[in-house]
Amino acid sequence: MDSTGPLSTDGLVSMLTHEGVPVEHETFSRYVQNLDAEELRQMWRAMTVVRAWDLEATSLQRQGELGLWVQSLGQEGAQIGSGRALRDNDFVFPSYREHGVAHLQGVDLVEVLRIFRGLQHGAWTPAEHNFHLYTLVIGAHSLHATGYAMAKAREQKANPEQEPGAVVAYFGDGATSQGDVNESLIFASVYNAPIVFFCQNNQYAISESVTRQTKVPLADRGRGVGMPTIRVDGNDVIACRAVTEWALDHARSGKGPVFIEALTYRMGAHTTSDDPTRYRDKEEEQYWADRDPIARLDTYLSARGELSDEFREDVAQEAKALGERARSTVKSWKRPPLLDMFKDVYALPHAAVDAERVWFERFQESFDTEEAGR
Amino acid sequence: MDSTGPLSTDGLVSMLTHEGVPVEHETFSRYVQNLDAEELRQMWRAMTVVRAWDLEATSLQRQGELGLWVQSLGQEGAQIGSGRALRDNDFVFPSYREHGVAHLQGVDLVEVLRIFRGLQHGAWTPAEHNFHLYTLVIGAHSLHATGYAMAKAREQKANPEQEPGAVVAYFGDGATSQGDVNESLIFASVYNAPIVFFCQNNQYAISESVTRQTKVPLADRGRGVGMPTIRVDGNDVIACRAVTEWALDHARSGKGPVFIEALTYRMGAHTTSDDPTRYRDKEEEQYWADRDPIARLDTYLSARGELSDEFREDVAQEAKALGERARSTVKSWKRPPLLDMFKDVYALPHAAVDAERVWFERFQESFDTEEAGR
Amino acid sequence: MTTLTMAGAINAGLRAAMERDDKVTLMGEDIGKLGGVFRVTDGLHADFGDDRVMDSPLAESGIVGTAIGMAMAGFRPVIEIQFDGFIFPAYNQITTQLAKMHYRSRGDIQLPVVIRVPYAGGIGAIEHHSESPEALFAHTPGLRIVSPANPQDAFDLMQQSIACPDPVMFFEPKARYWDKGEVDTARVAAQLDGATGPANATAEMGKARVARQGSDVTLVAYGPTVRLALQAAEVAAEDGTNVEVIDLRSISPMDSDAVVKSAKRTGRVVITHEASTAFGVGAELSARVTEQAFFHLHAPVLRVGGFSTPYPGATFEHEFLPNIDRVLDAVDRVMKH
Amino acid sequence: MTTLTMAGAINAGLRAAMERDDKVTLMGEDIGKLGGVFRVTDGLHADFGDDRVMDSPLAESGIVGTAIGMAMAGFRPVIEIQFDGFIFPAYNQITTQLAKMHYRSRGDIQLPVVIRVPYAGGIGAIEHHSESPEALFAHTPGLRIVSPANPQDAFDLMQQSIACPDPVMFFEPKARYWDKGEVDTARVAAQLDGATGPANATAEMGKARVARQGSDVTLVAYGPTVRLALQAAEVAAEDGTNVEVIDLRSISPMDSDAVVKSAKRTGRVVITHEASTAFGVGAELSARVTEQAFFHLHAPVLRVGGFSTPYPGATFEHEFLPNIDRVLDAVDRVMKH
Ligand SMILES: Cc1ncc(C[n+]2csc(CCOP(=O)(O)OP(=O)(O)O)c2C)c(N)n1
Ligand SMILES: Cc1ncc(C[n+]2csc(CCOP(=O)(O)OP(=O)(O)O)c2C)c(N)n1
Ligand SMILES: [Mg+2]
Ligand SMILES: [Mg+2]
Repeated sequence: MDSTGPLSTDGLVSMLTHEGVPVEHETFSRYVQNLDAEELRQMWRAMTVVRAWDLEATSLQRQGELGLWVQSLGQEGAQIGSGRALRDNDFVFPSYREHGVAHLQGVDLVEVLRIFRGLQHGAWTPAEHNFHLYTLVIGAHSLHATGYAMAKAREQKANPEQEPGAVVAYFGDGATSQGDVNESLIFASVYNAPIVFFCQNNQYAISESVTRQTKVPLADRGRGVGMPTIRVDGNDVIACRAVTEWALDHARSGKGPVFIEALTYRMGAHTTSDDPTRYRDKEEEQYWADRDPIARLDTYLSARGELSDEFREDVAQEAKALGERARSTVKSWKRPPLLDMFKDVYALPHAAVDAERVWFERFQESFDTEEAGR
Repeated sequence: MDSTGPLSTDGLVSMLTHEGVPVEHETFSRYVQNLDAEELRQMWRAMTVVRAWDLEATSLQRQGELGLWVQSLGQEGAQIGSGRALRDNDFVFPSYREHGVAHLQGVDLVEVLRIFRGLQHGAWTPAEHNFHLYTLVIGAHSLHATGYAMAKAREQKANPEQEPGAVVAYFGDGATSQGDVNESLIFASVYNAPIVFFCQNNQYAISESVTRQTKVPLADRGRGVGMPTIRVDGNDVIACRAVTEWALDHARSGKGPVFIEALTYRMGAHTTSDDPTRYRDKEEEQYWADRDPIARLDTYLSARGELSDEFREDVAQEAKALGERARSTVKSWKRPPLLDMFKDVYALPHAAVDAERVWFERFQESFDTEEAGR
Repeated sequence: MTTLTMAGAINAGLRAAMERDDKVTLMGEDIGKLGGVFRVTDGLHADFGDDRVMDSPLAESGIVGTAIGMAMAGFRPVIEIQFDGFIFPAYNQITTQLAKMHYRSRGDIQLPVVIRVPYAGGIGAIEHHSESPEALFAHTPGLRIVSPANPQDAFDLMQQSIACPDPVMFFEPKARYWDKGEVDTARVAAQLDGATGPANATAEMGKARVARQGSDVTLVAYGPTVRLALQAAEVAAEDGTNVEVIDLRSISPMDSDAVVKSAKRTGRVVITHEASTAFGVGAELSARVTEQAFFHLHAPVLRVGGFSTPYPGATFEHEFLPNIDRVLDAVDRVMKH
Repeated sequence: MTTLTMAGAINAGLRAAMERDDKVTLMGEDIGKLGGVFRVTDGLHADFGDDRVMDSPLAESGIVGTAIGMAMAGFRPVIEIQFDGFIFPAYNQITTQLAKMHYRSRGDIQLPVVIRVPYAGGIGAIEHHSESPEALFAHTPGLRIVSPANPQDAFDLMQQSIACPDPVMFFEPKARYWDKGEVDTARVAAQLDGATGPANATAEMGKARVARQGSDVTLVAYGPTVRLALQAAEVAAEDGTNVEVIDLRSISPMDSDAVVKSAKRTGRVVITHEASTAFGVGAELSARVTEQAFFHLHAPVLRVGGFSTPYPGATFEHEFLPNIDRVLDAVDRVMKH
């Protein structure tokens, strides 16, 4: 690979080679030196469950139970690594592919399917999980995250005794081209907001290679506004955890924003509507399959005898149960009452919506009456 | 001054100290080594005429002949230095303050006043001067410039025998925060467009100090997308010329875009509607008055006996004549026919505009008829 | 009662809201030391400091986007867009995020963001500084849109908008900034006290106002054209035509009931706004009035607005904008039936 | 005559224009190797290469903004916005630059840019993928806006739009992409030959089409609702109501003359579009028809559109969108008078 381009591995923080061999990192190793085997197993568990989940949801889509599914396949290292660095006072703004982080934040993944079954646009209460809704307009949420972080800084200034928190904004390689993402870096930097920009460079924006968004590593975008930047091997869950711990510490302690680029790979299609055979080849897919984030932690833990069959079985059961619950639950969802369509456009009454709801209600009734009259 | 912030003088390319003493620059001096005294005098002339012009237009505004004037006062070094580096095949996209560059490109500055007298929005034919119209929506033109450069690259690929040209996009420090400017850097870099981004950091966006746009030198924005960046003393006309020559060469020869930040100072108000006493102090203004771009070239040339009284007089006459022509011309402009309002909304007929024009014509005639009938 | 200009009334309304609730935070370009290019925020930075009155980077999408984030975290941002013509970089944030978040979150997330926009023409400005983009927002459910026409409404609507849990676009007719009027500064404060204050305020915000009573023609205006409508009514009165002037005050919701009620009495309706007539607010009002009062109308609803051209050079603005001649012409035309 | 889907017809129209003029250049997200998410540009990258079919960075403002620059330099960019809901980041470039450049430059600068937008609903998609934002552009002078309803119009309008010297927004009803129809591929080519080709093409682009003749009610539709209108007309015919269906084809200019002419015959008008009724295209048409045919109307003009809510979850879309029941209800209501 080119040593200066967006896929360069120069300066990539790595702590576990793709063969599962641990490596020390001068700056960041100390952020993970206290992780015991149990914690590593929990990361393995989360990655494994989320992957199984992803395949389950994909097959639900194939069976026609979902209109669409967006896979996180292959990005479990970046998501679980960064997600496990979060603390109670942190708040996450995901894009739409962060099922791994959602899971860690306690969002019920089954509920997420309501979105993809076309029942509603949001499917959890952000404040309950410190996890904002998925945002489909690329990059738009990066500004919300920045504003939220600006507010957090003000809150903390007003209540210095409070445990500080930070914000993490997730977005993809494609998103870095949007004006909004660039503006969010600028605002965050100028207002010294406690935010970590976590860019999962999965090398594709649908069909477009990351080379359509940049000629240099995406982490340089952070340099353009003078914020610390880190490039990390996104398929190395331990390294992702370490750099995110560092970045969150940095942000929480009032030192301002950090930009992290996690170099990973979208192992699946963009969504279930996509056909990657049109734009990439098997060799490339194989190259990255050999760098699977779960496999390498598996190798590492297995080599140390830390993944018992019992534990594996337990995790497999958890995944299976989740899948079964998904299948039965999804099919049980009824279409909500039609009048729900008019709910929550505004927090308080609005004449136009109200008038239309009333009209619609009568209109629907007229059919019932007609039918009754027959 | 802070050595890392946006006003740091670290790495600022300079060839003439503010006392008018020449300094060598390792990389860039050779781009101006062939400038003879005559050429330097021409730069002095242009700066001097444009400054006089600016004061004249300001006073026309004060007298009520113009609705508004936007001064270029203090930025003559950056504008004339960069502008004199342009060749016939280059094309400029200005913001709204580049009267100096307009003058060099052969735009009649008197005509420019039509805009500020409220007669029309554009006042010259861009293709005649390789100088696009002023764009008032901050940053929007940076994308036009990039697209124009992309087109130029294609043309040159198709006609390799043609003399290559490049594009220069001018914008201010404030503009660097706009999504559009950031997207233009990205597009230019990804498509390797022959364009030079020339940012005049005049330290203010209306009342806001540049520290509201960035914590680091603005030139770093270029680094964020991996393009060569240069910071230059914007009040040093020779250095501005040198770096722009270099950058245009770079762009014209197919090596891609360059970002130049010229550190200068807006010596006047933002516009004639502005009141800088609300947000900055006399000391600061004095500090920069001592670094006046014209004075330093004047000192340099005078010390070498290159500015004769006769030449000065000649330039003064040119400026005076321009001012006089402005005064008499502006007052002679008649309000255009009212129907002009409906012209050029579309290149070809459009039913809505046509119907309204016809209605309006009849409506106006009805008054004439009424009056005639009295 | 005190006498205030409209700019002064907005300033006072902002100040009152900031004193009432320390989550009210202003953000925008040049609103700090400069007090905004129209001085509407004059003195607020000095009194409330950097954290409450924030000069922002020059990026409208950034302003709206970060205001959304701040609102999610419990703040009540009031942001200024410097001029009408510069709101478009923020259009995506307003249309896809601000307007839809409450719906998307099924009521979990309220975004009490107020977007102040000095708008409309008549001040002899250069391009982009005289536009009336309100219709470009009115089609998007989830936003409320108001536009005051006098200092009292400016003062009241500002505080009501800030108290409202929904996003509000607050269009300020810049040519009227210096118009003076008597302002009762106590009434809204009383309204906002108590648990149902915001609900009452929001309901009131959506109501039109009869600015002048009349029986022959209903002349509807809002923001900058209300003064024009009142002037036209005076002139028409001299010719014996009794014009009722309705100031809409709110564009979303639009109080078409008030107009329909009046139309049923007068049988004739004229609407005037500065925005281009075609696809403007008047189109919707015309359609609704016709739907609901068709059999009471003596004449078709007429519209008097800007032409279907970009806002022209200032030298043309008197003729481009609805002016008294054009309004009276429309009044004459409906009176013919 | 050949049989094509609408997507295929647009593809063929693009190809024909690219063959005709090598300045025609496509740009957008995923339009290259992938052929666009709807495969509308399928095969064009393979045949015309990287320089004519350009995958762009993921930034809509950048796409429109650089297309403007390319057009200034003599190119004819045809750009794709991936979905309706993602056009808003480009709103500033479209509204303040693309639409106004010709006026600003007093005719010196033509911007023959075509913006293709797959739009409207009915495909069971997630948020932002089913919207109808056309009214948000129709209020801005300087843009032309068309929307084909069948393969023939798609093929013709595409080439006419590219030949037109003004910017054109080309709204493609995505739910109709797979509808098939007969297409005459020769007529437009002949029209475009000769010096006045673009002028003729532009004039034709702005014209409505009578999709079905009738005498009782004028039912107006465009893009995705034309098929619905025709279906409703069939059902109404069974009840003895003779519905004339007009396919507007163009929204700017809007051929209201054609509608007024029909309305003067039928005395009854119903308009249907997917966009929210309030402040939509139907409002303008209703207002114009009423202004111009008031004394011929037996009933008020009625509108059947989306509701004043954000586009809801797909499970609701059949009821959110105008459907045959709602259209027939409106037809019944106007027939009561
Ligand atoms: C503003 C906007 N434009 C276009 C789209 C359509 N779209 C959806 S996902 C996507 C690619 C995103 O790529 P990236 O940011 O790398 O994220 P990834 O999907 O790879 O996680 C595009 C173009 C969109 N959702 N929003
Ligand atoms: C999109 C947009 N927002 C706001 C404005 C109002 N405005 C005009 S000039 C200006 C400041 C520009 O600062 P800078 O880019 O530094 O250029 P300078 O005026 O200093 O040359 C602002 C905010 C505008 N013209 N366009
Ligand atoms: Mg990606
Ligand atoms: Mg500046």
